[in-house]
Amino acid sequence: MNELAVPLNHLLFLSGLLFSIGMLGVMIRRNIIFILMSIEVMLNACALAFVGAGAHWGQPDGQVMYVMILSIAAAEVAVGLGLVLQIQRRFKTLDMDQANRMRG
Amino acid sequence: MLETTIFYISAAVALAATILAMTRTNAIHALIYLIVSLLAIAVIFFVVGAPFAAALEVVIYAGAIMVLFVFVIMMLNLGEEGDARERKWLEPSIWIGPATLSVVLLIELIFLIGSVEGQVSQGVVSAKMVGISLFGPYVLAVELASMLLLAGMVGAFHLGRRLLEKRA
Amino acid sequence: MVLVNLILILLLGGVVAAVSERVSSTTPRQVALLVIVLAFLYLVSELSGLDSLNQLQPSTPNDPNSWLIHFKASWIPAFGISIEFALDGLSLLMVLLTLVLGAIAVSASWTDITERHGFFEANLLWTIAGVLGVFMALDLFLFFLFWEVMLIPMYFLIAIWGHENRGYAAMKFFIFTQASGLLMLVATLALVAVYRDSMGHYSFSYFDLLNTPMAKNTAWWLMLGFFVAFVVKLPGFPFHTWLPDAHTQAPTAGSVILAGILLKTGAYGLIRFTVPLFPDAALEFSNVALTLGVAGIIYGAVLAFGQTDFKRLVAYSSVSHMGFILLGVYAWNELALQGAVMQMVAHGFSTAALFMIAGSLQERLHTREMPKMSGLWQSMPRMGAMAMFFVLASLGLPGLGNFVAEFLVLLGLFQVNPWLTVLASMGLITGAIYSLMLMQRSFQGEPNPQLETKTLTDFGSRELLTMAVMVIALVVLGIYPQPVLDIAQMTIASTLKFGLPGAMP
Amino acid sequence: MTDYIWLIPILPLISSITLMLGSAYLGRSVIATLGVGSVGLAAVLTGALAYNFLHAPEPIHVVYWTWMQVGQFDPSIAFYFDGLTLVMMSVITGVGFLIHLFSSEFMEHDNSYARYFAYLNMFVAAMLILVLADNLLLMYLGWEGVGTCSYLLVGFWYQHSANGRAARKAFIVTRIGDTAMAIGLLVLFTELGTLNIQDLVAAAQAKWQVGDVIPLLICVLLLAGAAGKSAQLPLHTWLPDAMAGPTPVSALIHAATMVTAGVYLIARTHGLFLLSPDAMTVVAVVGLLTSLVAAFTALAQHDIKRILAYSTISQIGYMFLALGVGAWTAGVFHLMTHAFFKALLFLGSGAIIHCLHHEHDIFKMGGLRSRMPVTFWSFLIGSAALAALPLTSGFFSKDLILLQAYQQANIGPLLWVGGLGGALLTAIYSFRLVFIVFFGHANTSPDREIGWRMAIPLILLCALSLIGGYFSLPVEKVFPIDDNQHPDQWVELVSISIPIFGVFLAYLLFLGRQLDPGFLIESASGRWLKQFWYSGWKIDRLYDLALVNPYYWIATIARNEPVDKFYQSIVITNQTLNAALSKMQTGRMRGYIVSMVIGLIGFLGLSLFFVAGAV
Repeated sequence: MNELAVPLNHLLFLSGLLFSIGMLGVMIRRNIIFILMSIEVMLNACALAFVGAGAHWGQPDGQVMYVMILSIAAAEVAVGLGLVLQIQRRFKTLDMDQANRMRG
Repeated sequence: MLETTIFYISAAVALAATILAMTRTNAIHALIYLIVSLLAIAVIFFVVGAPFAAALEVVIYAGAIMVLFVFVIMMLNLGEEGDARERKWLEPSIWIGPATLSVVLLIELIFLIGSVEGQVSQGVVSAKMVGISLFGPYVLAVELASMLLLAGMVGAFHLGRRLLEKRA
Repeated sequence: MVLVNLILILLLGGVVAAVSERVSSTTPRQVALLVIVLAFLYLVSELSGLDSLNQLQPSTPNDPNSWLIHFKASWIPAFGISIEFALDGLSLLMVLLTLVLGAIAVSASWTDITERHGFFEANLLWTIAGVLGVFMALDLFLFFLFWEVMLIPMYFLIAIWGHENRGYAAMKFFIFTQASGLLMLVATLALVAVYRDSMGHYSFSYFDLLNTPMAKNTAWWLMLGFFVAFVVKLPGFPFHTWLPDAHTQAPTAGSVILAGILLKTGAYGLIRFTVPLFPDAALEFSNVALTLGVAGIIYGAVLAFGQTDFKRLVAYSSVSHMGFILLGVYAWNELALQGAVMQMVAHGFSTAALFMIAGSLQERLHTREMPKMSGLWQSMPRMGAMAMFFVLASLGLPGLGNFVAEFLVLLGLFQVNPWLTVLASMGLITGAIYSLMLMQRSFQGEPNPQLETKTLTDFGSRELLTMAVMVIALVVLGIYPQPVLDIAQMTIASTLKFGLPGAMP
Repeated sequence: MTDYIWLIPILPLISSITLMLGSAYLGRSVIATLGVGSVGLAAVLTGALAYNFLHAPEPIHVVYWTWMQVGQFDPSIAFYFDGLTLVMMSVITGVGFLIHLFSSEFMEHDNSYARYFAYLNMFVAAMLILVLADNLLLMYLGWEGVGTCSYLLVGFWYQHSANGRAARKAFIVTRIGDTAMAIGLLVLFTELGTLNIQDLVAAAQAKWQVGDVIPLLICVLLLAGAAGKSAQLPLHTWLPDAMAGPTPVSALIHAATMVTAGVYLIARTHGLFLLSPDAMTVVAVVGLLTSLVAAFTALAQHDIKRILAYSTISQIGYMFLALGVGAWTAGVFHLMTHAFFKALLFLGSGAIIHCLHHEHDIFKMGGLRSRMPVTFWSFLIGSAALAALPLTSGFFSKDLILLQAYQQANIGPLLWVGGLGGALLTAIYSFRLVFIVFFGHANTSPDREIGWRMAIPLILLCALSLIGGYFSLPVEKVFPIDDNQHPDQWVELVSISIPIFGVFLAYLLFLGRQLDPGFLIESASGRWLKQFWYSGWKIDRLYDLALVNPYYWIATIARNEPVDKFYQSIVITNQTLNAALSKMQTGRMRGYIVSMVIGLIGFLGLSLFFVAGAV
């Protein structure tokens, strides 16, 4: 596979694109489930950048970071989905614009 | 060369699947596209010489985490009216502003990334190397990750349990 | 070790009092009284063993061995912080006053606390422990520690058991004293840094820091830091505004402790630290301080006259009386300092008694508003007579302690600044005006028909006994103050020489 | 021999404390016995002391303990006893005893019998300490002590707020004088290093020349104290109001003893005043003006006690006049005779008030001559002495004052003429009182005649008022001897005849009605003048406008703590900022995310900018 000829910046472009799309999703969606999904996309984009950079140097550190991101994503999803259930129960909606009890 | 081609194809699939996932009104459909996107990225991982990461991507991301989403969506039982509502929420007037911001950010990113030189691959980084690294210099990070997972577990349990008790 | 034990007795006593509520709701107050009496007896028995007390040698500030008791143990040697307690004449007087008024405070709230008895008495004891620490600690770090220790239980006393507007009052009290305490902390640290620069090692010990050489400008700013901290506590005009609220809202015991003892820590700090540590800067500053003192006397008196709330009136009278202390300290001669110390003791008793009367009235009438009182002498002659006595004491009737204090202050001040003395002596007139008004509005005048006079109970024997202690104390201070003067002289004679070298007679 | 001197003030003090503590447990007869007996015993002891002293007239100085000792400042609790002290003590314990006896009947039906005697005994004790003190600080103790007792007794019937107001006024107005006196003490100690009266006078005479400024300052300050206590201009306004107290209190405190404390103070420190002739002139002028102003005011009053109060002010004015012209002995002599006859008059008025259901207005009395003979005769004798009719005690003392005033170096004749005017007015108003109250037709009828406990003091005081003028005071060693020649015969003659003329005038005006001043009184200016005099020359009004109201006003506007406004402004600033910033917390998650993204773009932009800059 040594002949793989992908410039690193292409991979990073992909990662940036995915990140932007995920971020756009977080911004435009009101449903918390979609927001969570968008966050997954963003995390994944970051992970891609890490792995790509790690591959570039031929070092395992990028994948180590990937494992870390993975565990963060897992923990976040576990808690986040728990919260989704609570929000649905409390507010009878998943619309985050309605769940604004923290306003000052 | 083959790998290069596979990379670009997978990248296109990942992008397309992600965009579709982000724009669906039905949560399950969105989720399926998201899984596709994740699988495409797994392929990229494999191509760039990170088979361990690719395996994890498939097993944990696409396998475990997305299944969690599926369960929750099933529990919420959103139904048809949810679809309609989502559609209403996706008016252009709503997404134009954020989209502009995203584009600006993307342009900035591209500017920053554009200066990066070099190729991706220097060869396969095997699971063994990752393991040595994880339990060598990064052992503290592993501990931290384990704490984080524990906290996530406790939190999820706490939130879920209260829900169940109240229901009962 | 005696002094450490003394503080430990009170701290542990507080814990015991808190726990003892499990026995019954009346146990904590008995425990508290017992603990204070025990501490008092312990101190007295230890003191009676000291030869130096009988000779009353002046203690020199730079020689700890000349003090009555000195204790020093290493704590954080890297920064020169140690556990250093010492007792000289001034501290001894203040410690005794604290313990006596502590017992009085317990007695004053014997019945008016209805909930969380144990925690209440514990806070009371911890406050007292903190105050004792302040009066005895001679390591500036330790001093600051105790400064905070006395603050927090007091905050709880006001915030938990206070009256209708307690949250506001407690917060105000806390912010004022905390902010000023931080100034002091900064000044202390800077002082130690200056000391390190010239001596090469850290020390927080009072005895070391006394001789720190420093630039004039530095001394000025550091002095100001200490001054503000202590004047806020005193409280001197214009930093007094926390006092009326805190006093008014505090439970009776809280007011007694606050007025009787906590205010004195400010005066003590001025005498012990501000002037001796920065003699030149203090001298330069003395005209400002004296003016503030006079302003406080008159301002407090005028505002006291304008109040309708019994406790608020007494609180403003404290502001007025504390002005005399400020004058006494900054006149900085033997007469005036003796007067200031005397005022600390006498004011402790007279105001504590008035607050206790205010508390008793509130307990019986459920109001502190004087327009709702009037003519209470009719139904409560004993309380009226006591109120009359302490009102007369507070307006400076000769033969009672406050007069000795005020006259000595004026006499000392006259030698320094005659015109300010004339202004300050206006306080004698304005003091009479508000004091008599207090008496008129509450106890004299036509009995208020709206108060069901029959249900009002006069002072019982517990209250009378408490009052009697203070009456006797004030009378003795008034006609034979010499023992107190002699004990205070131990400190004053030496501090005087130390303070302003050759600056004043 | 004189070991028991401390007993004299202590006895009433002990009795007072006993009465305070035991008020709830003691019977009325016990209370009366204690209250009256302790003062009686003190009087007996004073008599014994007097006996000793007259045989061996040496001053006695007893030091009990050092009150406080701070550096140079070491006033003692110590008594100094000489002829002047003896005169004062005799008046205090003697007249005091009679008034106590009178009170025991007068106050018999009062609920607070014990409290009354406790205060009254306390007063006697404080007054004795005042006159016995060997230093000015101890004197100041007594000085404030009597002021306090006066406050307590004027406000004795505390249920009426008017009494409370009068009591407060008395205390605060005298306190103004007291404060001046306290400042005087500060000056004295700072200058001379002692407050012991004898040492102080000696030191002053050694240090200063006659006419120096500092003695003048000191004397003026002491005079201010004396004027406050003795109700002299401009601090006299409290005394008429102080009549709100029980009448025996007025007799004891506001006629016989406390108000003469100022006279005592000046007489006691006459060594200082001699150093400052200007101060003495001020004393004389203050005294004369006071006596005239008060006499005019007395002429227009209706209330029997207010008439007597103004007459007291006026008579003390005479004493000040005497002191001011250096007639020390005459001043003290008048103090003593005045104590006799004014106590008599007050007790007499007390008897009237007692028997007439607390009636104070003289125009509602009348014709009491036959119904209350004892009272009538005592009032007549008292008035005669007050008017200084020949052979009464008042005659001797007042005559002495007028003659010596005439001889004053600078403005002597002027003082004399003023004094004569005062004497004329005194005769008129005192007999106006007698004629209106005891003659004419009866408007009310007394419901009882007085009992023996009220009669005996009246009779004894009658006797003293008559023969008091023949006493010779044992004060020749205290005061410098006057070596004035006797003035011309005509001066004496005029001085004697003026009071007689005054009584005659009063007869014509108020009894015989041969002279009808109606047209004068009814004219506009006459009415205004009457109102002006009646209100005490509007001095109260003046003080209200100049001092009292502004003080109230300031206290009212300052009530809500102006200084705190500053701290409040800090609080308000914080709260406003808090409100403004918390508005940004909309609770909308997407909003937060958008703002985060904007921040991100900003930061990336910044880093881009710097990267570009670096390149």
